[in-house]
Amino acid sequence: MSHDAGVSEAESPEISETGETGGGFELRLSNFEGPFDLLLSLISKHKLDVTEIALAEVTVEFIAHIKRLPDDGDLEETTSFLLVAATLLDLKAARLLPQGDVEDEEDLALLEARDLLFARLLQYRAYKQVASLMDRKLQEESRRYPRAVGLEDRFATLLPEVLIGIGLDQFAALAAKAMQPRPELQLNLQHIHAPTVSVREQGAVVMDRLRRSGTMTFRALCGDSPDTLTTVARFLSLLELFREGVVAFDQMTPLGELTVRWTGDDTVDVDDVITDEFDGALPPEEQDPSEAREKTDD
Amino acid sequence: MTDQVEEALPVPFAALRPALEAVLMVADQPLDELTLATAVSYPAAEVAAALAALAAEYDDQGRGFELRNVAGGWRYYTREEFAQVVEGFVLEGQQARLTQAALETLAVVAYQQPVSRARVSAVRGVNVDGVMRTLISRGLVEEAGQDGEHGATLYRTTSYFLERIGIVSIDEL
Amino acid sequence: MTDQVEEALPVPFAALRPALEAVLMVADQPLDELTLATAVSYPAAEVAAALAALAAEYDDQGRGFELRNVAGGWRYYTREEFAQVVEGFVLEGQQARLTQAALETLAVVAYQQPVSRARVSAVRGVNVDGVMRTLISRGLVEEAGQDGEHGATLYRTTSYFLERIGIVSIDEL
Repeated sequence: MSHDAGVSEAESPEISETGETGGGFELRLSNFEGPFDLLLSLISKHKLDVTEIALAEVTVEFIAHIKRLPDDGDLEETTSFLLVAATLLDLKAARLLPQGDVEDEEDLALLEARDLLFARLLQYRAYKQVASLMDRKLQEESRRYPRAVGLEDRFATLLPEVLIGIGLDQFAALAAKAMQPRPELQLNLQHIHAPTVSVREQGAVVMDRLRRSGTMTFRALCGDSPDTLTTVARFLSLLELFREGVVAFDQMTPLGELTVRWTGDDTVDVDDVITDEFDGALPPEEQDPSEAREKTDD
Repeated sequence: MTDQVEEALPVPFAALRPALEAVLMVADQPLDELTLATAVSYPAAEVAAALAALAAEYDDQGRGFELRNVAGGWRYYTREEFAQVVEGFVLEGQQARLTQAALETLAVVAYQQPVSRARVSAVRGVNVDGVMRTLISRGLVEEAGQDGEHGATLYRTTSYFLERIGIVSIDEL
Repeated sequence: MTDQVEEALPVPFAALRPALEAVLMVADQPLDELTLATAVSYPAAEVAAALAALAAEYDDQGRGFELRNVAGGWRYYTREEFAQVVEGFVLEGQQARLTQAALETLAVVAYQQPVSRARVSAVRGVNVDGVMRTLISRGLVEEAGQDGEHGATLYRTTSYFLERIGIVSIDEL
């Protein structure tokens, strides 16, 4: 073996390094079968059990990986990651609050959310174990070959003459019906030329709306979002706003509607709270069209 | 049906096992005990015992083939350790390995059947439409009617799946 | 994987007979000694001796099958004394009329020939291995060489099929 720096000795099968980014460790999100898979992988990477502490430990990492969702991911997939992220954030936020500050009802809802997330994680983990058992059995079985040989001539000649039993027309109709393409899912090709979306710009949109409305659901905030990338950018900007303590999240049911509350004051400027951590060194771009459109909303 | 008392056993008593061997040798699919019992005109229970005895005999004698009950039917298979030697003589190529997504989806369907696509999606946390189509086209999963309440299509695993995984029934998993 | 000192015979010495049994169990046509010797990587003389020993063993044990060398090729046959049972079994399940699945598969082959089994499976949305075997055993479909690209076996309809459906050439379809 060479001592090439690109060769990772301790490469985990589930979490691999790309080695391309100078920063080092990067999860390839496309390797994961959805949010539960990612969450379980992170938890096992830290050699933790599925507990509340484990969830808290991996929350930041989980969210960090959301920004690596592939640009061509579909909205449904993106949403499933975001909803789990929202629940994780709720839990983390609740742990930081002093005991008395939490109202009973919210407290209960949160406990419910936590338990449901646990239940789903454990359920998913169980099926993952079954899947790997099935994989083993399938592999093993594929090494055994069933006997399926033609009949000995003496028996083959005993078979009665075949009766096809339908006319040529019916036969042709049967072929036509069998060869009819079954309905396939529509492929959405719009994502192929996804324009760059700036988290900062989307953050400005989000802030503006929240300032005026006070409280909005995440769904409403993204209702006019033209593509997945914009939805992700808005979600990421919310995370930054949350970090700066100018928004709060409510989610009554796990994976349910996420409500965002503006808790900052009017003096907060977008450039102060949203870093370009997500955007990198983006050239200043022209106004986001959705921002202009937004004026006529409501 | 017929008075089977003494009359017309096509297979003399001592010949039950070899008669089963002969029938199994020409079969191109798994045969259940009832079919075999009909073929050799013996009570199903005796046939079942004879099949188990034959399977054990082949194991004891270290034969290159084994007799296995898979997906509810008995069939000759080559023994696993000779896979490499046998491969060249088998028509169908090696089955492509299933992806992780396909395996997980299959696992959920196997344990929750009959089950809707939405339900499988909820367990896995991702959309399973494409994977489900793959599983159907590979004959591992099939439609199983509609959900009474929502009219959603339900899915179940096929007996081909049992055959592929080498078990008699889903309870074995 | 690991270098096995003596150059990795695919079949260890003790396993020569079972290895031959495994190959013969899945082979669709009689195999000559050279082919078998190549498959198991043993000298032809040793293979010939092993085959003869196996055949004698089956006779001694009164198996329902026998191993016979016919015109230079070795193949498993059912033993003569069970011919009646086997005949009954073969004819039992066989109906003159084709099943709907068989008809549909036949239709796809007829209109897309030459076509691979995988392609027919994809078109029909189900696994067609069993149905294809039925069509072949009924003489309606036959092999037609290999796909140049993937090496998959191709299939076409036979002249017997034309005869049964009452046309002279497939152009009439």
